[in-house]
Amino acid sequence: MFQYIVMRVMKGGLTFLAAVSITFLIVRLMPGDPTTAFISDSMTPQDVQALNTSLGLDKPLPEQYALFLRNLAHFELGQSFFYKQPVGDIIAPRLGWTLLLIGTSLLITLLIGIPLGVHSARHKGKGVDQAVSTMIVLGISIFIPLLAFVLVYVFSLELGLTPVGGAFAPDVEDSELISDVARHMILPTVTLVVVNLAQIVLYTRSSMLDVLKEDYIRTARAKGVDDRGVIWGHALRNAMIPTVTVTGLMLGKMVAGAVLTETVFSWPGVGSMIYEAVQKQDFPLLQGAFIVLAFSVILMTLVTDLVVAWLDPRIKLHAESTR
Amino acid sequence: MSALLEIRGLKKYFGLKRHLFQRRTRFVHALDGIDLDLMEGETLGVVGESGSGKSTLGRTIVRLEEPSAGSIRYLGRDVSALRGADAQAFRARIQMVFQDPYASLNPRLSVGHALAEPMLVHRKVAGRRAARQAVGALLGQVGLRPEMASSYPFAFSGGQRQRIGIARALALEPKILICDEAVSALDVSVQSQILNLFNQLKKALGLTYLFITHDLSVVRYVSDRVMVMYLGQVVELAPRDAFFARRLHPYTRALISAAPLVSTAPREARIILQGEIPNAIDPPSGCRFHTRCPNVMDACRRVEPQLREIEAGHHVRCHLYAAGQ
Amino acid sequence: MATRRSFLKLGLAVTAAAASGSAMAQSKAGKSVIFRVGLLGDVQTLNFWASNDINVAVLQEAVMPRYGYMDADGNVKSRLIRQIDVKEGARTFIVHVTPGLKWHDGVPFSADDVIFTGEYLVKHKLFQNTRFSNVASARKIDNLTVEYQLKAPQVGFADVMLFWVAPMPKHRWETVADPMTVSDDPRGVVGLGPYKLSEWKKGQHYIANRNPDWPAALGTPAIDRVVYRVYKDENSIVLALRTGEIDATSRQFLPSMAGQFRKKPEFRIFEIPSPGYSYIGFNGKKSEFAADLAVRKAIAHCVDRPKIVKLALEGNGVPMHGSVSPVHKDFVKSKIEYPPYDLDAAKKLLRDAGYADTDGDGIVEKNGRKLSIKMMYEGSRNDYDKSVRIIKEDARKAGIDLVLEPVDRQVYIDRQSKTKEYEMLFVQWGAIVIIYDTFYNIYGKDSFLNYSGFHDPDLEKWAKNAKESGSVAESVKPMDEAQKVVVNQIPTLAVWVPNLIFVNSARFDGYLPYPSSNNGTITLSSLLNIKPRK
Amino acid sequence: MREKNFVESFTKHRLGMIGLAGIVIVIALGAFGPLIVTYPVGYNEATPLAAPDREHWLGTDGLGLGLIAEIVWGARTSLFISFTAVAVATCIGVPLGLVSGYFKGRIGGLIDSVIEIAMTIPALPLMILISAISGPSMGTVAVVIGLFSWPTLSRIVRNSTLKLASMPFIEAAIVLGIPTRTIMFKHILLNAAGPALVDLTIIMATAVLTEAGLSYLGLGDPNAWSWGGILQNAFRAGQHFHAWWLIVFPSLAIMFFVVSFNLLGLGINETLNPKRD
Repeated sequence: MFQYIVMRVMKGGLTFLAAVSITFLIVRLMPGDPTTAFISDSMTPQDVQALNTSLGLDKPLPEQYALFLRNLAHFELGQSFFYKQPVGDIIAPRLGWTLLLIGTSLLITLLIGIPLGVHSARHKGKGVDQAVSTMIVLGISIFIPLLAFVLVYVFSLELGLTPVGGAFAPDVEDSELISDVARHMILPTVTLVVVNLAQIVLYTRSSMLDVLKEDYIRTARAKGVDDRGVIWGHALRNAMIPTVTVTGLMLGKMVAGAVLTETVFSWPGVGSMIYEAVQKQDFPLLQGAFIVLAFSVILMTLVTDLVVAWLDPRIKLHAESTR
Repeated sequence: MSALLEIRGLKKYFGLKRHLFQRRTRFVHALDGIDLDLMEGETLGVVGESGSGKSTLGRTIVRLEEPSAGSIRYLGRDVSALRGADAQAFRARIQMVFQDPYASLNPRLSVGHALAEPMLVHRKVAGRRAARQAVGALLGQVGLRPEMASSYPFAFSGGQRQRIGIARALALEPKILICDEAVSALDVSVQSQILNLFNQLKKALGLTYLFITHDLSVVRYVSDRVMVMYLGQVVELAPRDAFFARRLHPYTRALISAAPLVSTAPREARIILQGEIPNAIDPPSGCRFHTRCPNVMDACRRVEPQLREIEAGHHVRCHLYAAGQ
Repeated sequence: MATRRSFLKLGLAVTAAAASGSAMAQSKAGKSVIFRVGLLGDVQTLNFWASNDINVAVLQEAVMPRYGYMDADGNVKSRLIRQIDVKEGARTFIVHVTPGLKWHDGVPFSADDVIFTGEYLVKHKLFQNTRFSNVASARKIDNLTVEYQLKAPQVGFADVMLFWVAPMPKHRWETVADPMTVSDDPRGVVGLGPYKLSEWKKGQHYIANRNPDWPAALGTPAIDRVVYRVYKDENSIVLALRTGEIDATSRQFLPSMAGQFRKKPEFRIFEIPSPGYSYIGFNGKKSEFAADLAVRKAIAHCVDRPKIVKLALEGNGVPMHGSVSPVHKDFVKSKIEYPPYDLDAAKKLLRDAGYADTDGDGIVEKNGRKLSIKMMYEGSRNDYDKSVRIIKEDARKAGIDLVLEPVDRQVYIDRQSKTKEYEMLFVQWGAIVIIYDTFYNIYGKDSFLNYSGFHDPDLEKWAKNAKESGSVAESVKPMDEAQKVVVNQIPTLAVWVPNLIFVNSARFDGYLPYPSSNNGTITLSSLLNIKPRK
Repeated sequence: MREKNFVESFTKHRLGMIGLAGIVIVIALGAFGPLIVTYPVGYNEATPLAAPDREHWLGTDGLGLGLIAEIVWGARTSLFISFTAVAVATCIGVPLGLVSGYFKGRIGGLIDSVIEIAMTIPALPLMILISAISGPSMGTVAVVIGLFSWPTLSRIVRNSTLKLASMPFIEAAIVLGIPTRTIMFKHILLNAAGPALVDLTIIMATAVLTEAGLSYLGLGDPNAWSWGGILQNAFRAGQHFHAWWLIVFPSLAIMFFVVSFNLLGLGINETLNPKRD
């Protein structure tokens, strides 16, 4: 198990290195002058000179790369064009909000999705199952801004139940902060849950179907363990494995959903910041946002993989597999 | 009769996946020093339990596996040294018939396509029309109708599919046919039809067979010589009649007694082998069979016996038949 | 620093309901009167003098207002300055500071601050610095009085200073070497207005509480706190207004968008003629075609103003045929107008200038180069977007290819005023208040609003004459001459004057929608006057 | 391998056929629609923001242009984007999947790691970065979407290839001396095509959603009509409050397209793997 963790962490590090290297290459190798991505229209020649030195733009590519990695190791992500502040300082407080939103949505998605998937697997081919299938197709077909707009229109505008946007009201008392944040989170969370639910249900359902076919489940049923016990006790633990694995792989997509959702709901996270950075052509901020998001996703994927390892005894014995 | 194929000291080890903190790679000894001459025109039956290495032997000969050590010579030329066009030519000389008639045909290729493709690749025929004719002839040869060429594998029964598999192997006009459990997946009634087909083809085309099977009755029916393998080694090799009459090695005896229908000898006590075939990663010391042998002796545990010719053409690997006994 | 706290604060509240030291704890939300304002996008900086960002201007009204303001009749009035005396044929101006004003840190506002402001703006080339370009000397007479001597007469000097300039606290800024780099003074924001900026979370909100030191003589506001909330997109703002999350926004509405608020008793709609107008600017330094008078004239023939007003403004504005807005009645009597909409005339002009369509794609060429010009504009403005698309279509019919370049506001500002990286632009002046003074700022050589650096000696001469008139009546004649040059040379091409529509919550009464700028109803005068409705 | 006739079985899958019909409609719209409605260009003074009526079936936008023409021409864009994305993803994903599945050893492991890394990296922020730097253009958007769609396809092809490579019919082909290239790109690919096809439909559906998302963020091509672009124009102008047709119809078009492709994928998947116990 220990060596599995070591391997997995090494792989995560490698993935992160690949992600930042891609960013480095994209910015440097794009057609046109790569330096323009870092030079804002409002910079003076002195600013540009200072930037050239700090990024090594006048040096050969490998040296620039080394410099880039060194800056990264010191958490130096550059200077935002618009805010004229270090990118890290702008992103740091926003990252928490994004993780809060994604984490909550993920938790709710799993809490709804897994039982729904199990239920639909148990009643395969029946009305419930078909309704779930239809929901899955619709779920992965939704355009987030539209869904968000409809939600706001109905719940905020017509019914007046939820706030339109933001994370909390500006003049809220500290003691009411948590409930206020919760109120603001409802619609963005619902949006993300709706678009991500389909995947979880789909995977739980199909892995549950596979597990239910396996011998030991039949044996357990034959032994007279009651159906409920078989499903929730034996089968679910095994069915969870692909579900958790796919959760890890979904994180990247959840981030994509978060960019659009946060934008529509003015959620003060990294996603809405990306939208602003696009508008303002703030490339250092965009690059920083990507690096931070990539890091978060890789870290969370690592965690889900470790959860899978914990759920799946086979991985602990991973080393001994023959060809 | 001359040796078409000479195998000397053939070894095949499979490396186990090594994990992070393990120093040494460990190996499965699938073939551990095989010496064998395959004579032109003969049918050599290879028997053994699963895990004995008999399938690996066949797969190594057709180069599905690269040997770890030793040599395979075809008509005196070292096969492993062949490259490019020579290797292609060798491919054509030795073909294989697979066990599972369902899995050995590509479900997405029509029968005609599957048969024509190798001929076109090896330029046995010029152009599609000639290929179509050749396919028709091949199908006829294995007892199928030429118009079946346009059908896909799913339309055929198991026996028919095996005939197609044989036809495909024959497409390149090989000298040697390796049959790896070629009939064991078929119904008994179909088995004999296919075995008869093999015998007919042998006569008509002058083929040489290496017939790998666990089924002694099949071996008895088709073979000229019989070879028994245990844990990657040859333990007995003899002409068919001598083999069934004398069965020198204790393992051979156990095998035959476990298949009573094959035995023509008077009823004798069935020899039940103790335990399972040992792990081929760390084979037992001395005689590999000593852990299960009813006749085990002290020497068996320490000294590895050699394959010896006890009488003309009858080789056996056992301390019971040590020199001077 | 406030930014870093924003998420931490949540965690803090979770672990222990520790009372934060912020000002919000002082007054209980339920009892105080709160006015909420929606901002589109973040406030660029809290250094008010280093930005001409629209959101900065909105915040400034409450926290750091300008010396004066414009009343409902379009006259400039004083506030932080009590009075300005004009002497010696508009060469000497005596400025009397309003007594009793204190900076938010308690230091009294004095003549020193007034003098410092002008000198500092000029020294560091901050925005509005050219308002002082004609100043020869500034002398302190006493603690509340300053005397300005001008190099040449300038009748508009007083109004311009009152309307455009906000004073700087000398004691805070005299030590700052490079003000352009300061965005968020760690010592806090010190203003002079009736509200103090007490708490802010960048990208989320800004809170201003009432300043108890604000002199009652200038009006005591009924609102205890102004909350500015940042929204990421225009629709969120509209929604927030509809749900009552905010009471007002600085954003102007097109009629179709304002329509949803009409006939609803919870809202009040104000329609104000704008003191600004939209125009096309040419940058001859970046495009050989924009430098060609024939091309500029041809493009002028392609602008169908009534049609653009109808489609782009949804009829909510007036076509502007000359170079002075019809708002300034005294200066448009001579009807000096740009070339009229006439596509055939445009084609003929181009033909005569040697342009011809040789490859049959409908776009003319000269010397092997296609007549193609890039037109930059602020992409989030729907009225701009539609206007340029209509002009592009008509220009295309005349054989001119206008390539649209929608950009973000900030990018737009940088490229227009700093790097000058544009060939043509479409934009709207927020407010042209004192036209006879401003004309020189727009067309004078090296003037700060002359972004493209266009220079014509006659125009320069007449505009300067107009600015340096001893009286308004004297300036009419040189203005007419200057206008003639503009419509002939076309350095800029005016298109329309909008009506501004603002929507406010009817929870409050007493909005004073002065045509002051784009701030709409969120002017200081309004803030001092509005009260919750009973 | 339950081969039976795939086409025949598929035609019995109701949802799959509905999806196929939907796609045929979109393709027909993209191919023949432009023969009926002219390219929406310029402005129409007479009818800005007209609600749907007899003359303007789907209403008009702020410049008086017919929405129906914009949607028809937008269908072309959506088709262009999704087919380009699929082509790019296929060109990268299929060979990588085949090679990594077929050569199990070091090369396979290496490619598999690359696939896994590519799957983990959050694609949308990276796409935004690329589009923002390179400037908005339909071609860039299409290629970028394709560049980030291949990993799942690769993984699926790899998994099929891993299973297929040890199948006796592949070994038979090796013994018969069929060149490795032919084995991979014909013998294996023919059998791996089914699951890959399912993923291709998903890629096409996702591509259209992604384009709409990028357009919504202001990274679409301002010089081409796309459904996402129409929506973005309407949202930007705040017209969705009073001109509902500007939101409803392009959204319906996106949903129709995406649901059609997803249904097709569902149909193919269930026809290939009938899980009827």
